[in-house]
Amino acid sequence: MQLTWPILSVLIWLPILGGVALLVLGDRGIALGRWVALATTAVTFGISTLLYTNFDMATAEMQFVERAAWIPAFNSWYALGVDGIATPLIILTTFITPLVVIAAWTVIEKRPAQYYAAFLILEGLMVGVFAATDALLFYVLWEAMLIPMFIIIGVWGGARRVYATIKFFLYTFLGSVLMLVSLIYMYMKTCDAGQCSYAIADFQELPLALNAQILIFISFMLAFAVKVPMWPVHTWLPDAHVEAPTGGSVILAAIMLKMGGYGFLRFSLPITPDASAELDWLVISLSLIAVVYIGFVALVQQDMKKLIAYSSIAHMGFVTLGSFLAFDLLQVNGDTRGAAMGIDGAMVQMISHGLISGAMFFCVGVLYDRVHSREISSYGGVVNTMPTFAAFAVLFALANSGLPATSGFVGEFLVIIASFRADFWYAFLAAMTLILGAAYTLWLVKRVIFGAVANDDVAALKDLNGREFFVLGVLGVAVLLLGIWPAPLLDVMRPTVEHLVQQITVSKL
Amino acid sequence: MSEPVIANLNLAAASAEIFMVSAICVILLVDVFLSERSRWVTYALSLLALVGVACVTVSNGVDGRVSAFDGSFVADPLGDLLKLFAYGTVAVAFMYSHDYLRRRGLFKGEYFILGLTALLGIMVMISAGSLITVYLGVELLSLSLYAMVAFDRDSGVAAESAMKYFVLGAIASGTLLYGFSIVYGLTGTLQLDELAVAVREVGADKLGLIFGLAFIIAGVAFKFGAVPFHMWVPDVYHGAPTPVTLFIGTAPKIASYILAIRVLAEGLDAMVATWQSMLIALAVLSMIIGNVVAIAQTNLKRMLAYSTISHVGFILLGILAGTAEGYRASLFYTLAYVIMAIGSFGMILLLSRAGFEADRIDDFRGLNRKSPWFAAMMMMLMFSTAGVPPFVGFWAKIAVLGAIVDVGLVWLAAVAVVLSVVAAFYYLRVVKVMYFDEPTDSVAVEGGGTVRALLTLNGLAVLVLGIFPGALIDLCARALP
Amino acid sequence: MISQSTLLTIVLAPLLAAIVAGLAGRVIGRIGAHSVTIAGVALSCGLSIWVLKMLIDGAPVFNESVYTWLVSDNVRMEVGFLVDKLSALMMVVVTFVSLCVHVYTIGYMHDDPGYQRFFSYISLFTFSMLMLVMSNNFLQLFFGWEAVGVVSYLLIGFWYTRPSAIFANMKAFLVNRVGDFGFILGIAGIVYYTGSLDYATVFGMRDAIAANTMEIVPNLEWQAITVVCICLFIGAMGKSAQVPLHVWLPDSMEGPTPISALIHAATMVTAGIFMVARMSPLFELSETALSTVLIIGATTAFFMGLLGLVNNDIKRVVAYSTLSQLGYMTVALGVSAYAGAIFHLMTHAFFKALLFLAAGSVIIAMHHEQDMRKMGGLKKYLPITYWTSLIGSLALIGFPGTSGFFSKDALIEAVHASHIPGATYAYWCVFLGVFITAFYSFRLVFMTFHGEERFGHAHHDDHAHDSHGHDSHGHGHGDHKPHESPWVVTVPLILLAIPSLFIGWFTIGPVLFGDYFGEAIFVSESRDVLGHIGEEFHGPAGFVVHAMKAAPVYLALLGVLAAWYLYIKRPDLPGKIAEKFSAVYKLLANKFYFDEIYQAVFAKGSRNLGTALWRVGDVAIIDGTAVNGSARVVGWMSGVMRHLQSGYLYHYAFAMIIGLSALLAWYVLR
Amino acid sequence: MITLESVLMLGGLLFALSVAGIFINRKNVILLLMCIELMLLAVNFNFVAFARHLGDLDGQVFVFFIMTVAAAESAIGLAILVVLFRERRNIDVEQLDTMKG
Repeated sequence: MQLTWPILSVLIWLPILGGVALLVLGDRGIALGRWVALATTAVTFGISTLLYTNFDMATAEMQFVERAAWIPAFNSWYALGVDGIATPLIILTTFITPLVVIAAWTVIEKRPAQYYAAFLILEGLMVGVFAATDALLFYVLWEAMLIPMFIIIGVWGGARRVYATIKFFLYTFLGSVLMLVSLIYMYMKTCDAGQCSYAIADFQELPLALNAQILIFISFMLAFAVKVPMWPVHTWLPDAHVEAPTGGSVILAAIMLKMGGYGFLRFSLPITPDASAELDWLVISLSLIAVVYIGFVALVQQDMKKLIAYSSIAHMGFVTLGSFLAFDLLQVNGDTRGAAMGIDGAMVQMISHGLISGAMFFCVGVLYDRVHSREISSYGGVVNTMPTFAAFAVLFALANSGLPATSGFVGEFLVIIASFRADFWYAFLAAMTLILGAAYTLWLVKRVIFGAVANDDVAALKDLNGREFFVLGVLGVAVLLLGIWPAPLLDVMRPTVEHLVQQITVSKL
Repeated sequence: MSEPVIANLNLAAASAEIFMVSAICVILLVDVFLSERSRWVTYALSLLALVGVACVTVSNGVDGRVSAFDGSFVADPLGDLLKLFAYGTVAVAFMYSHDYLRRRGLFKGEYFILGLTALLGIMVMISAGSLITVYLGVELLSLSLYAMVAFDRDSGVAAESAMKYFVLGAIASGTLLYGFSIVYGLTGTLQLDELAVAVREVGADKLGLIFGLAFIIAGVAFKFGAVPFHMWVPDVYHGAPTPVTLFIGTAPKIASYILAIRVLAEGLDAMVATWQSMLIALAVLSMIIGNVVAIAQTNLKRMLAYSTISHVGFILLGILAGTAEGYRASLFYTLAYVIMAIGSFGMILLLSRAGFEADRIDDFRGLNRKSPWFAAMMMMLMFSTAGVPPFVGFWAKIAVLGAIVDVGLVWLAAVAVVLSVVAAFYYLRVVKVMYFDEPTDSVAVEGGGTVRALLTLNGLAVLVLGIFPGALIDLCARALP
Repeated sequence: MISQSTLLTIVLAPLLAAIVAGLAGRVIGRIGAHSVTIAGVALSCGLSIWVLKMLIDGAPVFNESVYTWLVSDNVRMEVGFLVDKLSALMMVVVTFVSLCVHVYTIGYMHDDPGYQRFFSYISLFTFSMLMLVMSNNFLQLFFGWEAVGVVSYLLIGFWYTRPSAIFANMKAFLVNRVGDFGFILGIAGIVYYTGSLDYATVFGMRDAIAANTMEIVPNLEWQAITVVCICLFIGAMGKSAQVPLHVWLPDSMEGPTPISALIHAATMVTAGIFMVARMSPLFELSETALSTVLIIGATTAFFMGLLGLVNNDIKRVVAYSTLSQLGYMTVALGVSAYAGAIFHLMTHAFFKALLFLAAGSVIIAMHHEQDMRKMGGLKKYLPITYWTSLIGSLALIGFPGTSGFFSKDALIEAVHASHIPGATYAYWCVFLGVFITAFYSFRLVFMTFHGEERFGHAHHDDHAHDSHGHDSHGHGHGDHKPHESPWVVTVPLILLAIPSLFIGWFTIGPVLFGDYFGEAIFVSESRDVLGHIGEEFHGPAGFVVHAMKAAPVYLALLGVLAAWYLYIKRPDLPGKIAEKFSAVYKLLANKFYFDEIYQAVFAKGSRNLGTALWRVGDVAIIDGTAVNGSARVVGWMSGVMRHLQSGYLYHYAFAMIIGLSALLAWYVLR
Repeated sequence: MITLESVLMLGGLLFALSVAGIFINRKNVILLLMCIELMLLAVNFNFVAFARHLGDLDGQVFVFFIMTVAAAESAIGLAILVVLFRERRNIDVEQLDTMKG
């Protein structure tokens, strides 16, 4: 049942206004400001749950649509709407941000007002990216997102923050500019067809020649692959994660990476189905490389955040793999059975990775706030002094290595099963994550959590305070719930995914 | 000459220019009799003159093409828009410069009077209907600028850059004229509208015409500051006193744009194929050289000079599309660019104190600590100039790209955007020093209320126009139907 | 009539107990912790027995889903229970042993700081194991499969300050993951061919799988069913520690003894056996798969037994015997004697748990000394422990009449009767295995309980104390005279001793040769070895008599004799033999160098590979060359280009002229 | 009889000369000013010749404007020159290189 008021606009603008309010309050008013930030994000989350409760699970149509004239000259609209793919991601966004705010409560001393403001504005933009149904609006928000993140990493980051943040900005910027050209090109195509439009839906209808499709696909792929990130355009991620403040890493891993996957599902697959069919081998092999190659790389990291960053890349490999199985299935079996499962898996993997990687970065943050070191070697035997924390850490570690009954398992399971349908070796390589994922995660746990107290820093550690306990607890519950009963999530996506599948099986030539 | 000449003078169309001339004369006379202390009168009068001329322009604005002086002078909506915009730019430039000039004892009448004459030159170019008028406008503008650059008599670099500017400018106008003469010889007319017809008769592929066109392009490119006719830009921007740099960096861009439109798009539109390919070369070169060399700069004024060169590349992209949409796009780009540039230079003026130019990038260290507000403004200006949404610079870019993609030059668009990534780097560097570095001194930001208010408006304009670009785009659309 | 709520109670009681003991451990204290968990397990144990009785009394098989986990692409993934006689039997075994272990733990972990945590873990384990055996679909099976793995991970590393322990638990988990890797591929294959995860549906469509072939390696056709079954069996190899994935089990002895008894002897490690028996309808369709199972099992049975001969750590000896017994079960599976495998599984569960707990009791008495060379003559100090472990050992070596005898003898018979490829090899392995088993079992008994007291002036082995600090015991450390453990320890021993002795008598008939399992297990006519043997089965007594005419029994006795000779009569000989055959001895002492090889190849290899990929691939090539390289190139270009701006007027002019002439040249002179 | 071509040739020649003068001369700025004058002269030749050839007055009118502007131009040029000399005490073109890069 649709709402009478523009819920999506509220979800976008409420946090942004909150951010502006914080800037106005400034650091002097931070005592109040914190509560403003918390209230805004909490309310936003509360509202976003209405998306789920009022969601019509029977249709693949866009829901809660809003449409207002924006740039008549380009016939571009302020058009919003969500379907089964966008809704979970939006809720994930609004779910994670309050936790980031809480986690930063007393930790950030340097210009806290700007810190919160950056995150609130970022939240609004991110929700907008998932909600935009107009390509130009999407692109504007997509790029605008970089600015707050650039500031967050650069101002509150670690020692090499400047290098990391400029690398992050230029990498992603370079990735996305070519997408802009493609969007303009398709806009011109729609003009030739008679009705100029930037609506994504119209792009999906637009007939395109194969070579044009391939060029467009490549430009899209560049943009999304950098965001995901896929091997070999992933090298910005470890640096960005390592240098970013805890909140930054969390948002980066939990949500920003998802935009790549979202882009593939929203743009690449439906707009350039034939090119995707031509080049799916490329995406699939890159994904499998990500799973295996990056798995090995993660194994030898000495820096906790780097290790988790690499594991993120490996896990996101499942997203891209699952998304592109459809075409291979069509070629191998002649039907698309399993395609939906692959995409389902990709989506679940995105949500679950959002929770788990976020949680793991929070865990690292908890340690970092106390010892101010990210080096694995400067820890050991944390469990002796922080039993509660250790319990959470082990839980999330196991979830990260895909333990059944945690969310980490669901996505990987679906993708592996679906990929077996396409090719035994896909499944084989993908399943390697069972071993590699467990290896690097548990080795991390062994070196950091278990063992005898390693040094005085560890001996002096205090266990979680209420704030940290709340953040990790909430995430832990979410991870378990999603693992024990993922059906609700799948039900939201089903119609959209099925529609997507039959959409990509019809050629545009 | 049988028919009465006065009849088709149609002075009304030129009333703005006439008003300007007389205003200038008055101010000139008044200024002579003013004591140093009451120099503000000149300032006030100049602003007054600008307001006045604005009123005149508005009051007899035209909604069609009206020609005067036997067609060697035209007034059209595009002209009115550009003139009004130029007035505004010059006014803002004056107001930004006010404090700076005072602090350095440069608060003399010359700056304002020369500024006004330059503006007059721009107006003449805007309304040019024949090659003669074009030439007069160009020279009126250039000569005033040469003088302006040198008007700080005690600055060696200023004099040097003035000399360079002068010599090169002279060569440029020489080439321009030579091109004119050839075209005139082959078509037998100087009137732009007749020229358009005549070129068709002669045949656009006539070698002589192309020969002349090459010279004209060289002249136009110089006024724009497009590679390889750009050499003056960095040195002049660098050497001139900041207010002058501010002036040169903004209003004349409008002139260059209209110069290209009048001569190429109106006069020689038949030869579009040829000058398109010529401009492509220039545009690509400008974007490459401008962006790449800007990276190596440590002086903000010089960096902005190179960034100007790269932006010129983008403006040319729109023009070379050779379509109404393209002209509209680069009009939009020009206006947007002027807004951003004037803001950036204004920021330098705001931060500069007696004995402190604030024209090195490092001078912006830790600005976010000293003044978060203006740091934010500068950040918005920088991101906008880099073409990052949601700021107006992005829409300028997208409009131009749309124009060239429309004429099938997708590869050119790709090159442009990739180079804009290179550009992003040096703008980011400014943001970096403002936000990520700690301030080296703790001197608070000086500067009067007007400047602060104006800069605030300027920064917000970049944002607001970025979120709602519709209005500005429609404005351009109405000027160039 | 079995109701869903009953089964849910059976499963959830231990889970709730675990949660309570785990989260509220501090609140409810030690007493609270063990009472709540024991109550939970006792409840599910009682209910399990009741369920089993119901089934035996002819209640229909229960097969329903509890809730839908998710539906994707029209594949319905559910959580549900399948309770037939097979799973019921497992439930009883699991809950009963678990109950004993719970009680035993009260004594064993008496003053360990992690008391509550420990109880929470073992209850959690019981829950996971029940989920595994009661599952009616592959998803839940895999869940239980991994869950028991995790609990075992947590329990092996229970004393997390001991480096050896936290190494062992990671090793255990990773090796198991290798198995799960195969397992999940098998499941994926099943979904591919049947489009379902539900046992019944899958078994119903098994011919569809059999009809397919797949090309894993180009132009090399494989039977789909074979691939699937072998993949599944790889999972079993991991859990049930079959060569070459056995390396984790000996190390898992780092965990507290109750765990070794419950998880690494009685229940978890037999999950693989159970699973293959469950999948009998599939395995029956692929002789290749069965032969693989057979050969792997036989190898494990014999060669892992050998290792028991030389080891001196009391727990590890038992561990190796477990390995070898698991091999026996696997062999049984290989020859399609699934019932035999389950039968041996059951008896083994009892007597092996018994042996472990007895060993634990000894260890308590010795103040956590595990080296048998420092024991001896304990018989008079620990009578109960002695007698119970003697019973256990007899059962283990298959002394006529004991439970182990029935299961093992039948098993060997079955192998003898089978004709599938590898059967002969397997037969000899299990046959000689009997001798070895007898030898090391009684070597243990003699070294521990008989002979001279080698602990006398028991200098407390310091390392033992520091490293075992966590469960150092309340016994006054002043007196070194070991004494019998408290009743909480001995009672479970006795409880387990009873079935170890007698259960064979009552169950062999129905379980092995009767139609006990019915639908649960499927054996194709051609390979029904048990049925074949069953033809001349006339009650347990007859079976004993018949066995007396066969070699194995005497082989066992020979083993006992040899052990007695070497360790009671001539204790000096073993050392001499070891010197004489030092090569063999070294090979055995180093467990065939499996660990060393794995360390070198997999652990080190993957670390090196990772470092190479990272340093070379990421840092050097992608980042160094491509990313920063292009940045550097741009920087370099700008450094060069800026020199064009020489500052000289005439250069500027020249540039303009060049530009102009270029335009002219290009457009005019061409 | 002087043909159009020859006059154009002369104009072109003068133009080329002036350009050459500008970038070959490295000594004196005054010379630059002269070269610029020469360049404008060359243009004037063209205009006059064409005007004569086409029998159209506009070209000659243009010439008058050019001459006027040329005067103003050289005035400003000399003014800048004076300032420059005040600052530097020399007017070498080679010395004008404080700004580069």
